[in-house]
Amino acid sequence: MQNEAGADGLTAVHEHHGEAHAAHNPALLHHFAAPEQQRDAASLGMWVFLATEIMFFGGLFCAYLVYRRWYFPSFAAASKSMDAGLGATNTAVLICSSLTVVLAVWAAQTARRTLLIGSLILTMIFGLAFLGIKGKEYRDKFEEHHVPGVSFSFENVPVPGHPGEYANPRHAQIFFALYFVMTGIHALHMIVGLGIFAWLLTMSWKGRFSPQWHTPIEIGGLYWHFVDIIWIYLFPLLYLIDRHA
Amino acid sequence: MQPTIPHPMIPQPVFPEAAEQKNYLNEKYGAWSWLMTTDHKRIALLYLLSITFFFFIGGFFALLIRLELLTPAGDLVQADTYNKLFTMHGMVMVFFFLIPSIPAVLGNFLVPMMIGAKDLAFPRINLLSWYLYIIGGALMMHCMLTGGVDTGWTFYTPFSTGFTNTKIVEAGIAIFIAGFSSILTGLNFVVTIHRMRAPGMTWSRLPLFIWAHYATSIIQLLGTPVIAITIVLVAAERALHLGIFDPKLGGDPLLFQHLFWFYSHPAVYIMILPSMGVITEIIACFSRKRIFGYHFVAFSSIAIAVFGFLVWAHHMFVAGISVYSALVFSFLSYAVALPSAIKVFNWTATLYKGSIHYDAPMLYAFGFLGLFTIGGLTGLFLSALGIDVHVTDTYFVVAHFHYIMVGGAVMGYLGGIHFWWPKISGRLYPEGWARLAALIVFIGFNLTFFPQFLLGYMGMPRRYYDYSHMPEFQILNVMSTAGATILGVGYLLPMVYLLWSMRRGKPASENPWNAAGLEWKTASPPPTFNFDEEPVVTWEAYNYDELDAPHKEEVPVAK
Amino acid sequence: MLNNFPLWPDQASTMASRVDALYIFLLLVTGAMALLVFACVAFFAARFRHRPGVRAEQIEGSNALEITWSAIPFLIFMAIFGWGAFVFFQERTPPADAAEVYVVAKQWMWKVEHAEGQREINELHVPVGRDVKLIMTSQDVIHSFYIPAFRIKQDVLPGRYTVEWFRATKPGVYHLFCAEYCGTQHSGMVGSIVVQQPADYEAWMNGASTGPLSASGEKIFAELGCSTCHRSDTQGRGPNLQGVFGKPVQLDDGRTVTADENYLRESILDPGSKRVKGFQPIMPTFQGLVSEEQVNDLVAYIKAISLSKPINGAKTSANRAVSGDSSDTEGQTPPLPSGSKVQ
Amino acid sequence: MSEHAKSSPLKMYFGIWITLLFLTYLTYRVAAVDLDPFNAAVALTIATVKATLVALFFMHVWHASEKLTKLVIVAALFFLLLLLGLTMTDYATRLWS
Ligand code: HEA
Ligand code: HEA
Ligand code: HEC
Ligand code: CUA
Ligand SMILES: [Cu+2]
Repeated sequence: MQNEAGADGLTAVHEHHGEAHAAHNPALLHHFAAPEQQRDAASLGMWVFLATEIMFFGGLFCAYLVYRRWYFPSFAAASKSMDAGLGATNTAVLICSSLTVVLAVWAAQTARRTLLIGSLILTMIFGLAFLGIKGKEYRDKFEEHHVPGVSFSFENVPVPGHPGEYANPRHAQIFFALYFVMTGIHALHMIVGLGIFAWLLTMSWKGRFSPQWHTPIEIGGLYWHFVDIIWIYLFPLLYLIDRHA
Repeated sequence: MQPTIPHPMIPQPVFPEAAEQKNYLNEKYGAWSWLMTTDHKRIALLYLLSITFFFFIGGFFALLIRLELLTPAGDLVQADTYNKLFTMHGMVMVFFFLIPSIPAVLGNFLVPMMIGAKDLAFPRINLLSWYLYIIGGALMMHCMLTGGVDTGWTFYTPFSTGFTNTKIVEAGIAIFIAGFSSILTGLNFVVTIHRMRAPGMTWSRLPLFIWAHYATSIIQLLGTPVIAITIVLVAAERALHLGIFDPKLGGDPLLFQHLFWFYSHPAVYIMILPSMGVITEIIACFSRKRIFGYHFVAFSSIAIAVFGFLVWAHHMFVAGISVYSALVFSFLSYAVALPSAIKVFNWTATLYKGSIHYDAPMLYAFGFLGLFTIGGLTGLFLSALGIDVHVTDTYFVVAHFHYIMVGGAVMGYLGGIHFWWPKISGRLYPEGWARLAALIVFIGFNLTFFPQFLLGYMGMPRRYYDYSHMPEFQILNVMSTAGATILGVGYLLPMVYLLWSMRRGKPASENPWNAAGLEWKTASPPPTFNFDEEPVVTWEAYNYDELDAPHKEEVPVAK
Repeated sequence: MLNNFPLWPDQASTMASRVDALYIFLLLVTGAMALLVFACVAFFAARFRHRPGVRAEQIEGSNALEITWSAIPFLIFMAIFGWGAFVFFQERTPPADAAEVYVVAKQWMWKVEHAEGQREINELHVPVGRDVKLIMTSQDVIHSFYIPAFRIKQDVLPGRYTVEWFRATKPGVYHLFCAEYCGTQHSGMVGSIVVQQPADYEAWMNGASTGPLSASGEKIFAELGCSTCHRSDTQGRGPNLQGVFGKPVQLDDGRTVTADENYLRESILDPGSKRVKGFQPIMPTFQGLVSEEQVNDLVAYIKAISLSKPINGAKTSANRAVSGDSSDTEGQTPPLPSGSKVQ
Repeated sequence: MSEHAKSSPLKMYFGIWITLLFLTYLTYRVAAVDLDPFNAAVALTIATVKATLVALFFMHVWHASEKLTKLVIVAALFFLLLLLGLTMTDYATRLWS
């Protein structure tokens, strides 16, 4: 562990790592000088990671934008075939989960163990509910043959607001392709989030967090909120194209 | 403390006075201590090994390409094999060699030391990113050994999604994973540079190497995710025929190109910026001078990173984009060339009134200057719309990017490896051999790639395995192949003598070049946490005037 | 085939000398810049090499210099950009009266159809001094139609037309390359461009021909039942197609588009995506029912009935011009081919 | 980031939560109203308001973050706009389709 000698007289005994801080904070890694530095690094790290996530979804939004401009009537028709009620419900579910996340962070800051654990459990329940509803929507789409591929069928679906006009199945298929990729990747993020929260829950259960140190809850929360924000955009983009009429 | 069992992989000290020193190399022994290490310096060495491996794989493919092109007829390999060769050559060289090369090896090793930190901000993530690289690399190897891919490294649709039956998805996943590794490296650098600087290490005291890596990280962070999602779409399209890139199903194949180049153009700056950082350090040290126009060089790195995102469609001038769009992207391409020009001029000005030493790293730096300038200037040809129409997809382009990537980036990488070798290994490399290698690489390189400019303007298309319809191209191709063999020797030489020096080289002092920079203020090789006490920086970057102050002895630089 | 100057490609089109001029300008400018940089580096490296006892002189930098060496290159860059854009504009703007040739690319061959009906594979015959516009599409993947001696290249995409044009200036046989990687035999997708004197060209032209494309188009038009809806009076359920080509079309969603080749193509293969104002969406899609060549024929036919008043596909504007019928001086017909006009 | 010196922020959290739910309902209902060209704009504006609320208050960008966090967000959005915007220079000006 210890480096006794440099090449020259600069040598000094390296302060044994962590011991001084270990009393408050067993989690301080010893390449950090202070807990604040460690927490700031973690939080910046998560923000930077979220920036990469924006670009990750950005590629999909780009594809979506291109085809929505091109194939607007079919996109509108396809969007209309979605169950916007379920979509809105899911949005509400995620918003509730964001509330419980923020409560969890607050509980950790103020050392409210029961609230902390309760909020984390609620968050996970909301997350599972979201995935359940999503699963049902996927099943519906499957049954309606709206899943792109050989069995895809979208014949004679009228274009909203244009009587007598029908969606082009090929264009609608692109909509559904984007729908499944976008929501699928979003759901994947939810599943990862659930994993993170399961871990946070065990940590909280074991009493690892304190008002001095609860960085994992904070940055886990940032991640969860971000996934929520993505959905906030996916909902109108996928479910609410030209719904009137 | 573990018992010190000598390990065959690790050079054992030959000199008694060195035997007592503990450093990152000899602190722990055994394969496990390497595979589980979170020490950024050890991870850098893990990368060094794996990247060298992939460089030789890629180089091996290059040699086969060149052998095939020795004669006009397609006689050495089959057409499909050739197509796989250049595809795998490009993919390996780009994604598994050049993109990780300097950041993951030298950057990993030096970024914390240069800013006075004990390690990167997230050492375990750093290890994870090496493992991701290895998993991606293993997948790539598996893919190559079981058939490979034949789309070119650019994966153009609809060929890749509907017309080839090679292992696109597997190669895609390999690149996806390697991309993740690249993102994590960038993330670690950004956070480390923001959060872990030693007291007194202000932004304008940062070595320009750090600025270059900071700019590189921006690209890695914001560009790589886009290629990742593009790969996902290609894989999905291929598996399920979604139609997103398939014109038969209403999709647009050009959308793929937009998304691909949105990453892959900035990616070329991932390859060159770190190399520019290395060159800056070398030029300052071997001219014993502060870099001319420090702030301009620093900000030009950031400018390259940002402008680099504005020019991607210059790869698509004849692809069918709108004329208006082509004009915009051509214009912006010149905007990104400007910061590169600023760098070249400032390096040149740094030499003025310097005290210039001709050690091997400096020879590589000279090589870089010359070849990067030629490569960059030919980039100006390509971004001139009228000319690109003629030379796009010909050997002119091949020559352009090899001048920058091999002549520029790889030269910089080799220069950096030599420059910091004493720090990394604690040994000096043999100077005479190193100078010879630099010379051979330079000559071999020009012989290989200069003829390709001529070939390109004459009209030889790239990715052609058989040119029997145009035998007039043969002479230049023969020159190119001859050059490539010389180049291969030039690359093998450093392998040999650097390995040799790990055991036999003279032990290096703390600061053999009398160079500025915190990394030289600790032992060679450094202790595990880099510094025995946290450094406090009270001096400006490149304080060569102080280092060379007359009251000190003249420090021998050349050996 | 090689010019007397080796290492330099033939100059065989009007574009070649323009591109070469810009290229030479760039060689000179960048060569001068490179020489300047290299000379400075070499001079400084020699002049200021390390001498014992002589210390480097520290120089912080100079804003004036920085501005100079940013501004001057920038101006040079803008000159290059402007010139490059200018040449590009010419490359991308086919003269309105160019003779038309349809090109269908497929792995790994070029199928060429002259408007007059001559079909060729991996070869293209053109007369000297005549503007030729290539209307290209691909049956499978992306290819690229590249003629180095003409300095032109254009990717050929599936699902739409791309266009390039040239005017050959020197008789001879030139390389045709596929420049976009397209699979196994990409390097075998090569051919020749045969540039002939107008007289030779006409002799070649009068060889075997299946009749003009527009004539085949007319036949297909009738066979597929297009004519049941598209009639030359106002009674049809579809719009009258006479005179539609090249004109603005009012769409149902309020947009106005110009009826170019791509529009016609899309109207046949994907009628729903751009619907003409005032018509019902009843036109069936012909995607999958017609080959690329048949689409080309239909497009040629619709263009023919747009450009010349009498609708008898046998005599199209393009056809007339090539056969040297100089009596037609209307704006939309191509100029005379004339060997003497070689530049 | 954490500001435990302040009094309980719970009220604010619940207020934001209610607002978000309301906006969700609003966007759902307004989609059924024909605003002809403005439906998409309204939906996206509401989404942006919601996203901003989540970022500012739930992710503590408003109260507790340093400038750097804001810079990271702005930078990411800027590059996203570059991707979308510059791609559109092509798609919006193509003569075909
Ligand atoms: C490290 C890699 C790297 C770097 C740094 C660059 C840098 C540049 N590249 Fe290059 N490029 C590639 C790697 C790289 N490129 C690759 C791999 C491809 C092909 C991909 C494929 O298709 O497979 C490619 C292809 C490519 C194309 C597309 C060609 C085609 O396919 O048709 C274009 C077109 O504009 C281009 C332009 C440029 C420009 C303008 C720069 C500029 O950044 C250069 C700036 C530098 C200078 C200009 C030199 C120094 C300046 C001076 C000394 C100033 C003085 C000069 C004057 C005043 C004239 N490059
Ligand atoms: C970092 C990037 C990088 C590097 C370093 C190189 C290095 C080299 N490249 Fe490559 N190249 C690319 C990136 C790179 N290339 C890319 C992106 C493409 C485009 C691919 C595509 O079209 O999709 C390309 C394409 C490409 C082509 C065009 C193929 C074609 O279009 O048909 C050619 C042809 O000459 C070529 C040659 C070379 C040569 C001679 C080297 C030399 O510098 C290599 C020298 C190294 C060695 C010679 C290794 C020495 C090792 C030994 C001698 C040991 C033998 C090996 C074993 C025992 C395993 N490259
Ligand atoms: C069942 C009737 C019907 C048949 C058969 C039909 N069309 Fe049409 N076509 C229409 C209608 C109606 C429109 C206008 C609405 C639209 O654009 O979709 C139209 C529009 C067009 C247009 C665009 C015209 C313009 O003015 O811009 C073209 C070109 C065209 N058709 C070509 C063809 C060809 C070629 C065929 C045969 C292969 C064909 N059509 C067969 C009904 C038909
Ligand atoms: Cu067709 Cu290459
Ligand atoms: Cu580029």
